[in-house]
Amino acid sequence: MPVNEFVIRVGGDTLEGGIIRTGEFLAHALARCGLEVFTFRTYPAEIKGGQAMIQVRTAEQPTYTHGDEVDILICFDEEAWEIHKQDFNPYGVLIYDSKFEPKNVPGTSITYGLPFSEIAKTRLRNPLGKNMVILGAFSALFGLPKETFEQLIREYWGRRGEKVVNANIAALNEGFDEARKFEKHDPYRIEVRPMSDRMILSGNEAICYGAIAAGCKVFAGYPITPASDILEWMMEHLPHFGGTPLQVEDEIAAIGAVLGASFAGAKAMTATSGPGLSLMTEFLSHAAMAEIPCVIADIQRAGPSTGMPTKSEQSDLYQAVFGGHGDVPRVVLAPSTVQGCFYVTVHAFNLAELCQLPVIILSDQSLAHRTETIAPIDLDKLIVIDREVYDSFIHSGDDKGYRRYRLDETGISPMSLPGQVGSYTAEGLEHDEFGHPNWDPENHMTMTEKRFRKLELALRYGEYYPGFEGFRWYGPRQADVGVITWGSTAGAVREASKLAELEGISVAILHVSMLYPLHKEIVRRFIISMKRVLLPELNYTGQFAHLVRGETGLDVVSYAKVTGVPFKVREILEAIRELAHEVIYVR
Amino acid sequence: MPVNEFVIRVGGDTLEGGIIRTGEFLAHALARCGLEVFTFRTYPAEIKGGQAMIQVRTAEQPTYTHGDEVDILICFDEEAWEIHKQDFNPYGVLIYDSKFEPKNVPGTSITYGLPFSEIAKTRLRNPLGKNMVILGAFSALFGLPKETFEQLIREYWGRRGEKVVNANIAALNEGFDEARKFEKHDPYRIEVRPMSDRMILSGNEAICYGAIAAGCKVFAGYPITPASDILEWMMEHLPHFGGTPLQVEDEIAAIGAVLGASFAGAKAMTATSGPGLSLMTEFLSHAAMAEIPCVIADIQRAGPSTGMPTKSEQSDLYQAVFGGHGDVPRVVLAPSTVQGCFYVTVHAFNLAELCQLPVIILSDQSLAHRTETIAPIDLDKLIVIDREVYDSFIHSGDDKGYRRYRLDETGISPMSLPGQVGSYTAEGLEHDEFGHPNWDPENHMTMTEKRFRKLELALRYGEYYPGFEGFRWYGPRQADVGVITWGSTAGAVREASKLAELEGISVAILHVSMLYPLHKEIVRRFIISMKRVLLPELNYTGQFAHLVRGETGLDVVSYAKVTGVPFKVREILEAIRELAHEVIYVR
Amino acid sequence: MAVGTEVRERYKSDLKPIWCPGCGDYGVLTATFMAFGNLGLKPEEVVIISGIGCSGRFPAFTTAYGFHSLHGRTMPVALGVKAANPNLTVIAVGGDGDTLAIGGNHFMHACRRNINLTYLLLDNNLYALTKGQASPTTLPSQTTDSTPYGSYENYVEPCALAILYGATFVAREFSARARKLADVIAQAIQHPGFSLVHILSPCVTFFDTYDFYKQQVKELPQDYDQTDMHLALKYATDMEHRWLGILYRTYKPTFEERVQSIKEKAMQRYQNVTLKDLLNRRRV
Amino acid sequence: MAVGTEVRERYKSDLKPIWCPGCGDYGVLTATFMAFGNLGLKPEEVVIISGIGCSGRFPAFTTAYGFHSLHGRTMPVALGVKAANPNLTVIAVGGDGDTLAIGGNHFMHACRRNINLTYLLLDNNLYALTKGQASPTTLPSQTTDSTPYGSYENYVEPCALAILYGATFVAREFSARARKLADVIAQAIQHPGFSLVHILSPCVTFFDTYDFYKQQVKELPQDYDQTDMHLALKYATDMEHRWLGILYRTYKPTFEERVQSIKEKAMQRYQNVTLKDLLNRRRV
Ligand SMILES: Cc1ncc(C[n+]2csc(CCOP(=O)(O)OP(=O)(O)O)c2C)c(N)n1
Ligand SMILES: Cc1ncc(C[n+]2csc(CCOP(=O)(O)OP(=O)(O)O)c2C)c(N)n1
Ligand code: SF4
Ligand code: SF4
Ligand SMILES: [Mg+2]
Ligand SMILES: [Mg+2]
Repeated sequence: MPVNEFVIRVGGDTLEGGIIRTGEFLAHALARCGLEVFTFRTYPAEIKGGQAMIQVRTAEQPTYTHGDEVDILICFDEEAWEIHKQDFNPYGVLIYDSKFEPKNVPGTSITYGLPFSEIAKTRLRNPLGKNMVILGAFSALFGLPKETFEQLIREYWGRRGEKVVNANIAALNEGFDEARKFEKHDPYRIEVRPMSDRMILSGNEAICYGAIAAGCKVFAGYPITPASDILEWMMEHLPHFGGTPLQVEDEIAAIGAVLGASFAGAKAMTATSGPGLSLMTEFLSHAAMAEIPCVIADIQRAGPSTGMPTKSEQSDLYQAVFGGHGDVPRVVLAPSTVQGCFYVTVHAFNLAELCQLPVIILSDQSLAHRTETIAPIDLDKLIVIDREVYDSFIHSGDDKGYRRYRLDETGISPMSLPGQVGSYTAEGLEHDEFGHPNWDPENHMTMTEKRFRKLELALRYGEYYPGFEGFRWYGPRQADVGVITWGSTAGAVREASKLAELEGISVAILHVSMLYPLHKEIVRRFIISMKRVLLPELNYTGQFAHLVRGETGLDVVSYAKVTGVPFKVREILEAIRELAHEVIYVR
Repeated sequence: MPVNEFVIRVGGDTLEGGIIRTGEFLAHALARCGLEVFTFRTYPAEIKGGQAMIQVRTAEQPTYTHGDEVDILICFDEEAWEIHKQDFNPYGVLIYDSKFEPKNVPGTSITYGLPFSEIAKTRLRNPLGKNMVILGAFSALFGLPKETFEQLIREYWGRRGEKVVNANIAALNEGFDEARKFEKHDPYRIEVRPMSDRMILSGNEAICYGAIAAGCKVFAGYPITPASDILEWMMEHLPHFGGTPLQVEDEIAAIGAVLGASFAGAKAMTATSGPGLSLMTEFLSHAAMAEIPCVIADIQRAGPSTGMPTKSEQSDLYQAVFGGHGDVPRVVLAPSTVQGCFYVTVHAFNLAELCQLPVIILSDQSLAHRTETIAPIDLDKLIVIDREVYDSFIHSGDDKGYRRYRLDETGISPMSLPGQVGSYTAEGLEHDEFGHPNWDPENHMTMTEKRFRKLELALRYGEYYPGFEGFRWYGPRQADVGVITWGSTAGAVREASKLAELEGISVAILHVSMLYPLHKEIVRRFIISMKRVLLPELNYTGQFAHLVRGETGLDVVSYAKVTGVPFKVREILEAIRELAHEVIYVR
Repeated sequence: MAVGTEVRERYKSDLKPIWCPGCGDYGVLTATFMAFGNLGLKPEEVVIISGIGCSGRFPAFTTAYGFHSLHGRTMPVALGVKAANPNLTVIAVGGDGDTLAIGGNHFMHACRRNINLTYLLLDNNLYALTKGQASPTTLPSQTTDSTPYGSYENYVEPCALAILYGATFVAREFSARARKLADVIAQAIQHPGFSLVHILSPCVTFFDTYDFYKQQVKELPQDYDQTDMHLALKYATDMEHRWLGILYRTYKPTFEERVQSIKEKAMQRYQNVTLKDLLNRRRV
Repeated sequence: MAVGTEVRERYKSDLKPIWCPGCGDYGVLTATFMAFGNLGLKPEEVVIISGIGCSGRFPAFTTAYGFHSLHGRTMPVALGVKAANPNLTVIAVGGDGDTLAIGGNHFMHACRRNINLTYLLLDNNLYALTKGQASPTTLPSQTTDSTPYGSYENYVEPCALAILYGATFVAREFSARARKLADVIAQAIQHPGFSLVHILSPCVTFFDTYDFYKQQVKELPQDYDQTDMHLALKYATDMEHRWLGILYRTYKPTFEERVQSIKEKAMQRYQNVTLKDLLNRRRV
């Protein structure tokens, strides 16, 4: 819809600078017009140079994806046009630097060629001001109030002094004036709406805030794309919250430090991506055995191996759920929105502390670095759970001394903290209730059962703490097509199923956030209630589909894609249509 | 059966010394009597001291397990009796050191108390001679020719000189004479049979021989129970076969060196156990991406974490099949007999070289350290496959130069070796046919497909090279109870199903050796041909059961056990009976 | 050499050590109890972190808190413990394989951070728990189960490494001299910063070095200057004698102190900003 | 500084480097081509093994064989390559993070094995590819994206470490001096044993050190004794100046020679025993 509901994309070579910032300013300005925004970005492989892009979708109600098709495309250079034209709405608007002439532009579209670089370089003598020129032009063309940009400029560059601010405002005005020379032919327009109270955040930022909200006191990490910004945020902010952030020598050290800190009583976390998660495998197994709470955020990127570090994929699920030698209980959670990143992180800490085991958060590059406008987070309503600490008074009556691995009904044993009476050895060898190494056959069976019993509590966690939804069923109880979805793919699934409904297809969604342990009964019920079940995910082996089959013994249709970019809504819609067609066909 | 068909167990504290050796001598002597033997052993946690035991089963035809019940129990001390009495056949024979008086001996059994230590210490002044005293007694009691032991003593101690040999023969005679004083009441007897040509080997030894037979030229490893003896064998023997063995600084270095060696053209392998396998995760993913052949033998022990290093388990399957970030193609094979260890290793190299990917062998502690009499290995009949090496003459006609990752139909591209024309970079980033980093969406999809296409060839491998059976179906095409089995559990399953048949139960077995990729169609067919399907395995999470469900979408009944010791035949028989009963019940 | 029964009562757990009779590690355990006793440490304020090996079983034989971690990974765990609670007395126990083979990198980084902890390196010149393979401190003269033709790698000297890495207290002792060892351990615990005690602790089962070391060890000269780094490197790397005593001692800000100062800087930069404030700043 | 076109043609691949304009790594690439040219190496007999980082992209820009391994894991791969084919000329390329953070342990063990290879350490005092976090060689004066309040860890000096670990050729150079660098690389390749070339290679994007190093570097004195290990340690650890040139050179048996001698011993012990013979010995 041309008023307030469209998709903008900015693309160009990073050597030019400012591509991503242009999009960010746009997103913030649109949000200040009372609109909802949802962004998506891709980076080049190179540090300097190479094509980057940012896409900004704006709407009056929250959306679930950044949109399939680009309505307003802003190209800094010819290569950008060549790359992005395939996603360009033929009835859309192309804004380009008139230093080049875009080829094969659909005749149905509207184009505005402006000499951005020329203006910035010669008129303004401020080559870096180019992005502000573009924003000025945007303001003139689509009616986004110029003052909103001015305000943002002041906030962003205020600290750098009046001169910098003025130079940018000058660039803004120059672009504004230049664009006013065009006669507007296109239908796209921004109309300011009443402001509702919202925040604008990225997925990785939300994880950081979630960790602080949950009481994280030690963070240990090693830089890796696309998780490095979590480390950087923690290095900057954890100290003033009284915590200690650690940049360590590798990911093995990161998880080791997290376990040491947790053992000593601090809530602790690490964040990484695939290669780092793989390196943590041995310690993951140790955390499960020694029953040490910990949180691992895995921001997935395209694999295997070094793969495509700046591209998105959902292919670490196998490693998250099955990685580790021996029988390794753990909890795996997947957020699918920026808001979800916050809450899932809080619940990850809660589950780790409650069940005394490792909890893995599976986010991904697209979710990590997209920004969304979200409802404000009410910290006062958060539920934060601390582990059950051993208290020699309350838990006394045990004449044989403190039993760290006491065989309680839930499998959870109160934990003693260094400094207090109740010393024991956290043990990676199989052990008895006291933690003493013990290799009796029956003991191993009993202790393994104990460790897995905790997963039952994890499954019921959502019932006790209603803020957390391990799964959510959208749509009818029975339908022709059911779609099971997880992680960042859920957004495209929700939009696609809405479109499918409009086409008259009967469709339901099961969105699973707790991937392991799996709510088997629910998943089972969902599968048998649907004529056909689709499971789209961004990996080749159909990892969650495999998990679902393995846990339920029921079949689903896997829709696997590995291109490094999220699903388009239309791809999923197409798959739903096909299944619906099959259902009709076999009737 | 009391003649030639029974189970002997020797137990005692290792501080006394010689427990395991007593069993080994027994096994060799029985084999020389023309009998088949099958041994099993357990070690203490301590380096010195603690209870060890060795069990020797003897029979006229090959058996598949070491036997559930002990017919002849030899106890060095009271603790041994206390530990082993639970497995003692109440109609069996107990031989014990008369320095103690065993309590609660079943009245139905026969006991012989002999003063072993006394004889060795005071009569022979040779405390270490105790085990020979016992063997002498065994000879006298059960008719195993004393000369056989004498011969073994000469072979074993010959290098140490006449004096040592004579001292041991003296001990043997002393035991023989002492035991002759007993009147024999028990029915057990050895009768010498005509010798057939056989070898006696352990599982780990068979892996070493298999590697050499396959042409392994570089081995890299790090000590870890129960895989260290493979490293030690390689350090001793690989050099005189012209290869280079490496003891490196950790398991990451081990797999890294293996990949480097393979890249440079050598067939290469590492051996480890769970913790080491976990550490190899990141490189596993690299091997898959860069398409480098390699073999990893994982000798499973009880986990998770350090677990129970000397105990047996089948719980690294998840890690072997699913470990690694991203979509990681690999082949996973599991031997189930000592002979299987040899052939599976040869085929592991063949598959690695053929498909240019990592191949994991899943053995376990019980299989690694048991000895069996097996049919001689005919090296001349072995099929050994080498990788397809790039040849600029044969593969020329490619005007753009050498394409390391050429998109051929099978997914397999000829590999160039350093030193020859055809240089390229082995790449862990996603890449195009030339190996150049490439992050195009379509390229990632195409290359991922290429890497997984190789698994189709792996599946068909057995058809081309008939020496290898990826699976084997025993029994009828349709049955009330089907049992799917893998690894060292297969022996107990085969014995149990024979017993079940005798009881009139209709039962079939699907023994799977290629766990991944899975012969889905076969497994599917097996499952739907059986009324109920049992899947017993030594892990808690039912790992292969999960894999079978995940790959076929069909359900099986998982029978999981984690006690650190192999299944007993009777446990599996019981489970088969139960399922058979259910089948009848629901009819 | 015996420990006072009082001390033994206080620090010795009722788990019986699984070490072989005569193992050097007993001497280290005893000396550690003595050092604890002399310093009057409360067992519950001590955390002993070990790796995997015969040496790795150490913590469970004491009444202190223990963390039996992974092979080679004592240092990351110790770093985490100290980050969470800098008031604890942290002792790390590592074998030569633990410390210098699989764990060599963490060892370096722990030293360079100058974490305030004491590292007891129980060096028996081989991998004992896996039954006698070569380690980085295996002697050139030694053959092992994994090096039947001798080793093709050079000996690695841990004291010199620690000094170069930035450890601020580096000593060598012999487990047969439990009283001296106890004294050095006590000093190491008291030292603010990373302290390494390299302990020659023979494995009687796989390669008994008691006699060899009795011949080879020598106390540092009376006038030895503990603060001279290059002198310390020379003495540390001398393979003719194995010099016993405190090879090197210096004072640098500890990890804990530096973390503290970073916290102060952050407080200054962000004042009393709360999470709520930060979230509010992200309001549209 | 330019390379002869002939040399460039021979060693330069047609993959365009993705490095930022002005990056120090270009100088290293050029110098490496010159060294190859001077030694007349055949590209197909050279294997260049890299880790992950800006530096890690090095091999693909040459016509030699390349192995783009994992972050920190160049040394295990190089060991394997050399074990399989000791005749190859092996060059390892590692960043400071690669070599001293995640890969520190492999670096130590490669040195102590004295593998005959050349290690080019491209030191830009930070993690460049992940956009500017602190590394073990981050300077005390530097703040980075991951250390906004400054670092709490000490600088690690790679040359001194390599010397102590057992490397037999240790040099330092500056990527701005491509001709000198080319000469040192050529000598390093010719040296039999582990040779480290520590190269100050500025990252112009995240922390441009060209001017800083231009001030700080200094050539080793004329009468400098390359064979004196403790002297070399002193010069290497001097942080006032960064001394350029060959800091240390000695000759010890290489890994390859030792493997050869082990093979000979094994042959002697086992003569011409075949696998068939071994299997026959296991007949009942
Ligand atoms: C990742 C991993 N690799 C290997 C092992 C097997 N392992 C256990 S102890 C040990 C070596 C012990 O040597 P050291 O550290 O010197 O200790 P010691 O037994 O001599 O006291 C090894 C290799 C393991 N537990 N974990
Ligand atoms: C296991 C693992 N952890 C983290 C990363 C992310 N990563 C890529 S390059 C790099 C650091 C690069 O620094 P350096 O080695 O100094 O090389 P430079 O980029 O400076 O040349 C890191 C941490 C990775 N690829 N793999
Ligand atoms: S094997 Fe050696 S190190 Fe281990 S307990 Fe026995 S003597 Fe001590
Ligand atoms: S980021 Fe730095 S190291 Fe990387 S290419 Fe650019 S200048 Fe070179
Ligand atoms: Mg040791
Ligand atoms: Mg760097």
